[in-house]
Formats: sequence, C-alpha cells, structure tokens
Amino acid sequence: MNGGVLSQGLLPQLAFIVVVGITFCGAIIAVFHRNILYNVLGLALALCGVAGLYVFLGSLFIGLMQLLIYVGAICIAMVFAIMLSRPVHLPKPKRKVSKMATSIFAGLLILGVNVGVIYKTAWQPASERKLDWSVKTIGDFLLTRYVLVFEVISLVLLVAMLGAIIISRYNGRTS
Amino acid sequence: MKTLLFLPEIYYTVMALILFLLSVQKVANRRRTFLVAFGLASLGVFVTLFAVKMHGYLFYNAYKVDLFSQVFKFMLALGLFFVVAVCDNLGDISEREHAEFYLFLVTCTIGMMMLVSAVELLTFYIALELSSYSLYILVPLRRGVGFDKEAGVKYILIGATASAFLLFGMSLLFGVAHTTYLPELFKLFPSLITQPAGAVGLMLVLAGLFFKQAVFPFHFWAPDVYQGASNQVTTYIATASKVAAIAIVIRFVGLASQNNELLVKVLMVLSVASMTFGNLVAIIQKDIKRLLAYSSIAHAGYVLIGILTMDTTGFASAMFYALAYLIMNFSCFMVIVKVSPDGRNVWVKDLAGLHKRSPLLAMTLMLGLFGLAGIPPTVGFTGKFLVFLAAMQKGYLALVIIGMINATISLYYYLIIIKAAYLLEPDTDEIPPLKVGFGLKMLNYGLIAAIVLLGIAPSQLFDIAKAAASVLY
Amino acid sequence: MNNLTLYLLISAVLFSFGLVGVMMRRSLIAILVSIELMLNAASLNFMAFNKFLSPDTSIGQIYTLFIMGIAAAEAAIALSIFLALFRQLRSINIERARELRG
Amino acid sequence: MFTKDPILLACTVTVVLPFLSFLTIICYTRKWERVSCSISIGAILTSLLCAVYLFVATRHFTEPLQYRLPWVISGKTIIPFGFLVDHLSMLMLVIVAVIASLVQIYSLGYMAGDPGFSRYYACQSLFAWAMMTMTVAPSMIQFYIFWELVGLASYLLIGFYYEKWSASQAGKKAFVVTRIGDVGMFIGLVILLLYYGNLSIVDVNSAAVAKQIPVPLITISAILIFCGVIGKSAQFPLLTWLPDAMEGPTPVSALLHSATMVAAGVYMFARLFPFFAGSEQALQFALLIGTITMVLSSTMAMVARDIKQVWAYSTVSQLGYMVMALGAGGYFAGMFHLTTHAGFKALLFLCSGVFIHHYHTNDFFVMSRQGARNLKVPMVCMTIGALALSGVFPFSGFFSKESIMVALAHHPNKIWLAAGLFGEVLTAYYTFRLIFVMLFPKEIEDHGHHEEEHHEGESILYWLMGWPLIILASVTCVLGFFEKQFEHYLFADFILAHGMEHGAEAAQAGGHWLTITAIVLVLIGVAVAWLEYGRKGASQEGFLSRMPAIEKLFANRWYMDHFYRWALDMIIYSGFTNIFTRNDRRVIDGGIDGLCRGTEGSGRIASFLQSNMVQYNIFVMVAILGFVALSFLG
Repeated sequence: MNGGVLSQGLLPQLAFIVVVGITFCGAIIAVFHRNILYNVLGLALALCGVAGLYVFLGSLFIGLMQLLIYVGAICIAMVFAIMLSRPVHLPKPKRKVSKMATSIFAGLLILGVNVGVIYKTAWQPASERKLDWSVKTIGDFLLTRYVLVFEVISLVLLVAMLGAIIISRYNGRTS
Repeated sequence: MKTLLFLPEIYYTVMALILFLLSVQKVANRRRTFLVAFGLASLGVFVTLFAVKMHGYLFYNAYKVDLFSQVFKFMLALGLFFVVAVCDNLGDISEREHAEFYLFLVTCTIGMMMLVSAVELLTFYIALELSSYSLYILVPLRRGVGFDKEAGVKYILIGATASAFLLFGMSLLFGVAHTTYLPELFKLFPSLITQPAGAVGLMLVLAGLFFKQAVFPFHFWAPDVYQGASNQVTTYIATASKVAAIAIVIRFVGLASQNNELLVKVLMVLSVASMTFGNLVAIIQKDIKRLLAYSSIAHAGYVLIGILTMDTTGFASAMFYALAYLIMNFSCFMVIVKVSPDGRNVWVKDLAGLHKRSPLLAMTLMLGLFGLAGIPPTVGFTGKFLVFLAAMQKGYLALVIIGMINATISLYYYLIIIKAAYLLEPDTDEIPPLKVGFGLKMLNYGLIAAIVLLGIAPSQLFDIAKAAASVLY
Repeated sequence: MNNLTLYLLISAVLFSFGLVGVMMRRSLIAILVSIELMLNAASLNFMAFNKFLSPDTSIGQIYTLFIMGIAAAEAAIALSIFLALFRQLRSINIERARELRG
Repeated sequence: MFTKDPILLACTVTVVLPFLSFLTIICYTRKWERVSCSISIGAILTSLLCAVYLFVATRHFTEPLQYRLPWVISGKTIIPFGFLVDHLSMLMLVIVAVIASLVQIYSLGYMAGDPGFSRYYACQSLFAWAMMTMTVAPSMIQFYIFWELVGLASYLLIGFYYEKWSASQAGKKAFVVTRIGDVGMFIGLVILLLYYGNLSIVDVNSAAVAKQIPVPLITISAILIFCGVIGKSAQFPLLTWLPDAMEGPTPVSALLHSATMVAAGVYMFARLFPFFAGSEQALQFALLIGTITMVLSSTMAMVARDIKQVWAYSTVSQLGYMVMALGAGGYFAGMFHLTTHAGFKALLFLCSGVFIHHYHTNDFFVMSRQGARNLKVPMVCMTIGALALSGVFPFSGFFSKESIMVALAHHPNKIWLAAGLFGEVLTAYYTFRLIFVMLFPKEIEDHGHHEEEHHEGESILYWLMGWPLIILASVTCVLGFFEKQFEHYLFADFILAHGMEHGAEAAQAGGHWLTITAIVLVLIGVAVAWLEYGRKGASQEGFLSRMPAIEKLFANRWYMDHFYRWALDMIIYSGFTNIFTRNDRRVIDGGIDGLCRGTEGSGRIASFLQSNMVQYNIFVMVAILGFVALSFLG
C-alpha cells in the first residue's frame, strides 16, 4: 500500500516521468485530436496516468478504483454513446482559429492563476499528522464522518440512473 | 432525540420513496399522482415548520441544524409546495413521467435542504450535485418544444464547468486550511485569506455557487433554461432553487466576514454588473420567462448587496429578500403557468386582456411585479429597502445609488408586462375566461396578502432573520 | 517527484487542458471528456494535499472516491441528454444548438 | 389606546378607510358599480369629516403632535411609521380630502356608463389613501414610500383609458419621469440619513434651524431632494409629462394636476422648508427653477388649443409660482397659493370636464362654435375660476398672488419680482384668451335644438357634476378674505415650531404700489386678450400668429422634447447605428420615450454578451473569473 518503495532511486524517477508523460499525452489526445473515439481513448490514457500518480501519492487503492470506475465504467459509457450517435461519420467543419485562440488564452489565464497560487502560497503541513494509509481507515471514515455522504451518493446515483433512462428513452413523438 | 433533527430530510426521502413506488406502477394516473404529491408537499410545509426551532449537530459535526438552516428549509418546503400546487395541468410532460417529475422535484429539494445544513465540504458538494442533477434532468423532460434539449445541454455544460471550478476551489481550501469543516475554516479564515490559495479557493467556490444564483458572469444558463424548461420546472428553478443558492452564498461569504476589502470589491463589481446587465437585457425580451430570467439576474445583484456587507444585518436582509423573492416571483410564475394550460411558453403579448379573463390572476401578477420592481408597500420594497439600508450602514453609498437607478430601469419592463395584462386588448375577439378553482383562489389570496402584509409589517420576520443570521457560525 | 509543487503543477496543467477542451471542442462528447479531465485535476489536488499536508491521510482519498462517483453520475446524465439532443438535431455538434437566443 | 385619544383615532380612520375601500372594491364589488362608488364615496366623505374634525381640534395646538410606531429595526437605524399632526399637515389633509370628495362625487356623473367604473373608483380610493398617508407622514421614509404610491396610483388613473395608445403611453411617461426625479430625492434622503442619521421631519427641521447640520450637507441634500419636487411638481426641465398626462379622464386631471399629486412636490418643499432655508444656495436654486418653469409654461399656454392643455400649462406655471414663493422665503405665500390654487384649478378642470363630456372634443375653439356658452352653470363657474387664476380682485387668486409678489419683492434681487409680474400678464392673457373665445364665438353652428334633448336625459348627471362646481366656485369667491386667519393659523405653528420669523410681519408692510402695479398688469393682459379675442369682429388670432417662429417655438414646448430626443440621438444612437438597424425605429415625438428607447438600446448592446453559443459564454465566464482570481494573487 505504501508508496515508499517507489519513492527513491533512479528507476522510480524514470517511472514517474513515464507516468506524467502518459498523463499529458493522454490529455493532449483527449483534447486536441479530431476523432472523437481517439478522444475517449486519450482520456482513458490520461486517467491511467493519473491512477499511476495516485500510486506515487501513496494510495494504491485509489489508483485501482480510478482504473475500475473511470476507465472501466465511464469511458466505456462514452464509447457506447459514440456508437449510438455515430458522430465519427458526421462531417467535420474546419476549426475556427479565433475560437481556438480565445479558449487557449482562457486556459493559459487559469493556468497562470494556478501557478501563481502554487508558488505564492506558503504551503504548510498540518501540525499533527496521522499517516495511516490503510483501507480500513477509509472504511471507518465512510461509516462515521462521511456516512451521510455515503448515503446521499446512492441517492445521487439513483437519480442519475432514473434520469438517464427517462431522458434517453426513445419517445416516438419527438423528431 | 437526535434523529428528530433530521426529520424534514427523512420526511422528504420518504416522500421520494412513495413517488418512486408510484412511478413503477403499470398504469400512470396523473390525477392520483398529483394529489399524492400535493398532499405530501403541503404536509411537508408543516413538518419543516415544526422543525424550525431545532438545533444541534449530526453526523459527526458534518451537518448542522440551526435556525438559519431550518428557516431556509421551511422556505424550500414552501417553494416545493407552491410549485406542486400549480402542477395540476402538466401539459408538456408526458403522462407516464409525471411521477418521476415529482420525484426529481423532491430529490432536488432534499439536496437543497442538505445544502443549507451541510457544514462540511464533501457533504456540501454531494448535496449540491444532488440538487443540480435533479434539475439537469428536469429541464429536458419537456415534450413537444424544439429547444428543451438544447437548454438542458447548455445547463449541464455550464453547470459541470462551474462545479469543476467549485471542486478545484475546495481542494485549494482543503490544502491551505487542512480542514473541511466550515466552522473551523471560519476560525482560520482571517489568516487564510492572506494566502493566495485561500482567497482564490474561496473565489472559485463562490463561482460555483454564483452559478446556482445566476450572478453575472455565471448567469448564462439562466435565460436559456428558463425559456427551455417547462413552465413548472422554471417556476421551481426561479423560486426554491434561488432561495437555496442565496443560503449557500451567505454561508460561504460569511466565512470571510472579517472585512476582506478585495473580496468586498469583487462582490460589489459582480453585484453592479448583475443588476445592470440583467435589467438592461430584460427590457428587450418578448418571452416572459426569458424576461424574468434576466430579472432574476438583476435580483441576484440586489441580494448580493445585502450579502457583501458581511454582517448580521446584511445577511438578515438578504434572507428577508430571499423570502420576498420567493413569494413575488412565484406569484408571477403562477400566473404564467395558469395562462398557458397546455404548457407553451408565454409571450408578453399573450397576456393581453388578462384582467378580463381573470381579474384575480391579473391582480396577483400586478402585485408580484410591483413587488419585484420594489414599489411600496409591497414586500419587494421592504426587502430592497432593508438590503439598501444594510449597505448604507456600511457606507456603500454608490452601490445603493446604482441599485436605486437599476430599480427604476427595471420598472420599465415590469410595466410592459402590467400594461399587457391590464391595458392591451387581445388580437382575437373571443377571450375565454380562465377558470380559477377554489384552491387556486385561496392560493392567490394568500399570495396577495403575503405580498402586502409582509411589506407593511416586516419587523417580526426580520427579527427571525436576524436571529437566524446570528447563528451562522 | 516527492514534492507538492510538482503534483500541483501537473494538476493545474490538466485542469487547463480540460478547460481548453470545454471551450474549444464542438463535439459534446469531447466536451464531456474535457470536463472529466478537470474533475481529475481537482482529485489529483486532493490526493497531493492528502499526501503532503493533510492531518489525516484518509480524507483526500475519500474525496477522490466520491468525485469518481459523482463523475460517473454526471457522465450518465450528460450522455443521456446528449443522445436526446442528437435525436433532435441529428448531430452532437454544440454549435448547432443555437435556437435559444436574445 | 384609541378610545383615550380621539385625535389618533381620527387620524387612523382618515388614513385607513380609503385603503379598506380600495381593497373591498378590488376584491369583491367590481361587478356592482353602484356599491363600489358608494363605498368609495362613503369612505372619502368619512375621511373628510375626520379631517375637518382634526383641523378644528388641533387648531390651537402649538407643538406638533407625533405618533410613531417602529416599523423596522435594522442595525442602529429605526424606521418609524405614524402620524405627524401639525397645522401644515392638517391644512393639506383637509385640502386633499375636500378635493378628492368633490371629484369623486363629480365623477358619478362624468364616468357614468364607463365600463371600468368600479376600477376607476378603486384607483381613486388608492390615490386618496396614498396621498393622505403621505400628508401626515412624520418621517421622510414614510413620506417617500407613499410619495411613490401616489405616483403609482396616478399611473393607473392617467392610463385609465387604456384603449387609447396615447393614454397608456402618457401614464407610463408620467410614472417614469417622476421616478427620475425620485431617484434624486432618494439619494438626497440617503445622504441626509448617512450624515445626519435621522429622517424625522420635525428633527431635521429643528436641527437645520439650530444649525446642527453643516450647510454644505444641507445644500447638497436639499438640492437632491428638490429633484423630487421637480419631477412630481413638473418643474423645469421635467415639465413635459404633465400636459401629456391630460389623457386621463378629466376628473383625474382635476384631482391629480390641480390639488393633490402635483401639489405634493410643493407640499414637501413646504414641509421641509426650514431645512431648505438652512441653505441659501438651495433656495436660490429653487427660485431659479420655479421662475424658469413659470415663464416657459405660461408661454406654452398662450398657443395651446386644447382646453385641458391650457389648464395643464397654467398648473405648471402656478406651481412655478409656488416654488418661487417658497424659494424667496415666502412660506406662507407658497402654501396660501397652493390652497387657493387647489380650489380654483379643480374648479377649472371640472368645468372643462363638463364641456368635454358634452361636446366630445378638447378643442375650445370647436366647443365655442358649438355653443358652449349655453351651458350656464359651468360657464359662469369657469369664468370665476379664470378670474381667480389671473388674479383679479376679489377672487382668491388675487390674494395669494399678491402675497407671492410681496414675498418676491422682499428678495434682494428684483429680477425675480420682474419675472413674477411678467408672468401675471401672461397668465391673464392666456386665461382670458380661452374665456373670451368660449364666450364670444366667431360663428355659432346651430345646435340649440339638439341641446335641449340632451339636457333632458342627463339632467341628474348634469347636476351631479354641477354641484361640486358651485361649491368650489363659492369657495373661490370667499377664500381670499380669510387670508389673515390663514396666515395666523400657519404662522403660529411655524414660528413656535421653528422659531423663525421669515418675513411674517414684513409681508404686511408691502407697498400699495405693488398691488396697483399687479392689478394694472393683469388688466393689460385681459385687455390684450379682449382686443384679440373678445371684441366684436376680433380676429381671434393671437399677436403671436404674426410671429410664426415664436408661435412654433411655444407650441412645440420650446423644443424640449425634441432636445431630449436629439441629445439621446447624439449620445446613444450615433455610435451604434449599425447595431440598431434591426431595431424598428418608429417616429417618436417624446423625449422621455426617447429615453426609454435609449435604455432599450443599451439593452440590445448588453444582450450581445449573451450569445447563443454556449462555449463563448463559458469563455466569458472563465475569463472574468480568471481576472478576478488574478487580482486575488495580489
């Protein structure tokens, strides 16, 4: 569970660089590639990279969860949606330079803000730290402090499922 | 009994369960569904009223029940009751989806009730998403118009972006404060706000909340969604959801109540921009729901004036304004719903001859609009007055003046609607009188009385609001 | 790789990528992909703070877990609405959805 | 509490009854017209009785009596509601109640058969309630609230004939224009509240007298508050709404534009007079505005052909006189003129109402040709009113104008006096122009036979309209002789309350030459009118018709509306022509309509921010958020 094995030495550093590279490559493919199927695959790649980062951050559990839920469920759902709407065959109009420029400008602006925040803030670790990485603690928290959240998210998922069914239900009268 | 503290939420969850059971029945019966929903919603008002005086912590301090939250829960229950009361003719939602329609209204209400009580970031976030998702689903539920899906898409896109910002802001707050409990954050905040991560984090969180409240520049969804969603859903978004938004904005701005000048300045700019933008654009609208969407943006600006004073009086005035807004806006929307029995969108000119078709509805509409315009002695005037007074006590004179000028501008388009209802003659000769049933009549009388009486005698309510605002942390 | 700033920078870049995608892409599904990236950036932030600063190393993990759940719900709703729009417009190009104006 | 204090009881009854009547009519009795009008008239008559009782009961009171109930407590500020009973408010209360009662009775005849009969009476009650509550307000906040309500009620009444496009436009114009003034007033009040901390009328006045408020503060807030007067009392430069507001039913014009609503501005000026008097500049400003208004509107009246327009312009000019009087320090003169003017102007409007009702036209040249002078009662009454208006002895207007002239004469700068005297000539001229035209028509179309039939059917209605005329006419004849009592009544209060002797005794010593000059000038005016319109074979064309440029100038209201329009074009439209190509630019005459269009235009510009492209919207959102966050980085 502990990321300690990975935290020193040349090999781990190399591994880290690879993971970061995968993440960014995936993100770039997800955002900039013009084929929508590649976008989803890029997303899956980026998510795998992030899962690797989670492992570096000390939580194998969350990394696995990321793979299961995100890559295994969400990306597959998107692929289904693509299959249902067949956008791959639709004509692709040319990109507008102005739109690209404005959105990249906004992205850089937010990036600038974030970099500013990262470097200007004096990040201080908490005075007392409990370094407890066991899954059991997470489970404990889920059933004590976050029990309400735990219950409510089931409601959220129920609502989402019901809603998805109702909205996408084919209704003969429309169109 | 600690469980009793959770009574309103439990009640509405049970209500959701009952509606869920109704939704899986083979044969949909719109009348029965309506009656069940209506009965439960009206009972819910009393349940929340019963729970008003409760206070205490739940779920390991993640959930705080106090006067502030309970008053807002009461308002939310009232909002839900109002909306369900005008759902007897859901013209543009297919019959077999009625139960789900009510179900999503109720889950949204549950989400917002948890929202006003949550004092832990994750609880808060999940509650926020519960209410948002219910609304995302409700908007494209409409049938028969071409643009409901488009409105739904725009809503969820802007909403998801805003909530990503909110989440990012929360992560910054967590990183800089090491805690996720709002009361602890409140204690730490004077030092936190000097850190860029604290200030930017709060601003990003506020951005997500301003999205719910439709403050400029996070308002872009409002006109499209108001226009695209069915009349009843718009009513809900414009009343109950706005009330919850005001509550949570008060909660988060209250974090920084130790006079952070820059934050006040930013809020001032947003408030002025909201008022001016909303009022100016509202003038050229033809679709009433769209017009009221812009007016709601303007009203978000007025409420912000009260909130940015960052003291108990200001928060109390904003709370008062929230209730006033709930009542006045509902009055207008109720008339819109009733004028269009088949659920089509109402244009300003469609109101022509309303005073002949139904004098009572026309009267309610007029009072509601006068309230929104802030003309005495309606509750709208009192609300604006209290908000401006709170700002004046802080010396924000320019802000008050801009608010006043905006109120004058807003009068122009409210008068356009009133003129349509009272002074215009319909194009066609036959004007079928609108049937106003007994229940609706009572509702109308109640609204009229509330608009006028609360305007004339606001002091008791304002005292409650002050008491509620003083227990914020 | 063992300092906070590095992870925060990665997350900031991911967030900006997502943001650019949201504003630039025409395809609704691509926009949804970009939004997932933004959510992931926030998650990564939580995990990084969790590792280096937080008093209790479980909190950030729980946040990340729940964000995943929320993202799944969001994707479900968004995709269903996109599909409904697709049936109407025969396209998932967001620029085609421009009927509401004024 | 009520039983122990009959004055409080009477106040409450006076104020609450019309409101109850409004509610009853609007909720229950819309369908039964007779019930509606009985309720309304009964309420206003009871209020009148109570008002008279209060007037009598408090005539010897030396201290103003205040009843206050805290309405809202916010922070340190307490906003009270209640009644302020002193001589000034009681006088105004009686005036309002009398005029409102007479107008409502008169309306029985005038509005008979109108489809909106009940609605009309509901609005009348609403108006009476707002006006009377405003009159007795002890604090400026209450004053302001009901001031707005008065505006609202007037909007409903002016726009009453909603079938007419121009009527609803006029109602809107009146409402919006007065609100423009009100913004200034509200800001003035806010400034006063901020730096002085109290808006109680009595406190503000006594503090100003005791020099507890710094003079610059008084000047600024007084001038801003005066903006409210400019709006409501139709002073320059916002005077154009009042003539347009004549679109409402004539009794409404009588009520609103003679006695009550427009007088509210002057009343507020008088109410806060000690406060205004604390600043020399503020008074100068008022004097200037009043004078400009008076002269401008008199000239406009000289060329109008619509009978109601003439009276409307004359109202504006008389209001100008009142403001001049107050501005020159003549507190009593202003209030006295307000009182007399309320009587004779209501009389004039109600008389014109009879003619309009009878002949279905507003053009007095046409009326005259159709034999207007055959309607004896209104014709005689109108002549009495006209005599009073132009200030002929012994009618009430003579006395009040006289006292205004005296007040002006005491002002060190004599130019104001000259302007006032010049105004007298103009007033006499345009008044008698109308009277002579009505009395001595050039040719009479034969309608005599037709007349008789008409009379038979409508005689009850005719007399319902006639009696209020006769009452008002007799009041106009005798009111002037009560000048001394009047002065004593107002001044006893004033001096005791504020310890100011603002030329009270000096006014007595006005030279006889002034009286004589005034009378001569009036006679000149009348004579000119006689030469041109009255005498046999008169051309019935004013001397102005020989100067077409000036006539056009006057007829177009000195191009004020055009100027507003032009300014708006220059400022708002010129830069954005392209944007407005989508905008159907109908020809709009009014400047204020132009203002509304201007706002609409900026609405269109602002709506460009609201693109239908959702990603562009997200970009705006993110960019603004980004810049805000950058500012937080410091």
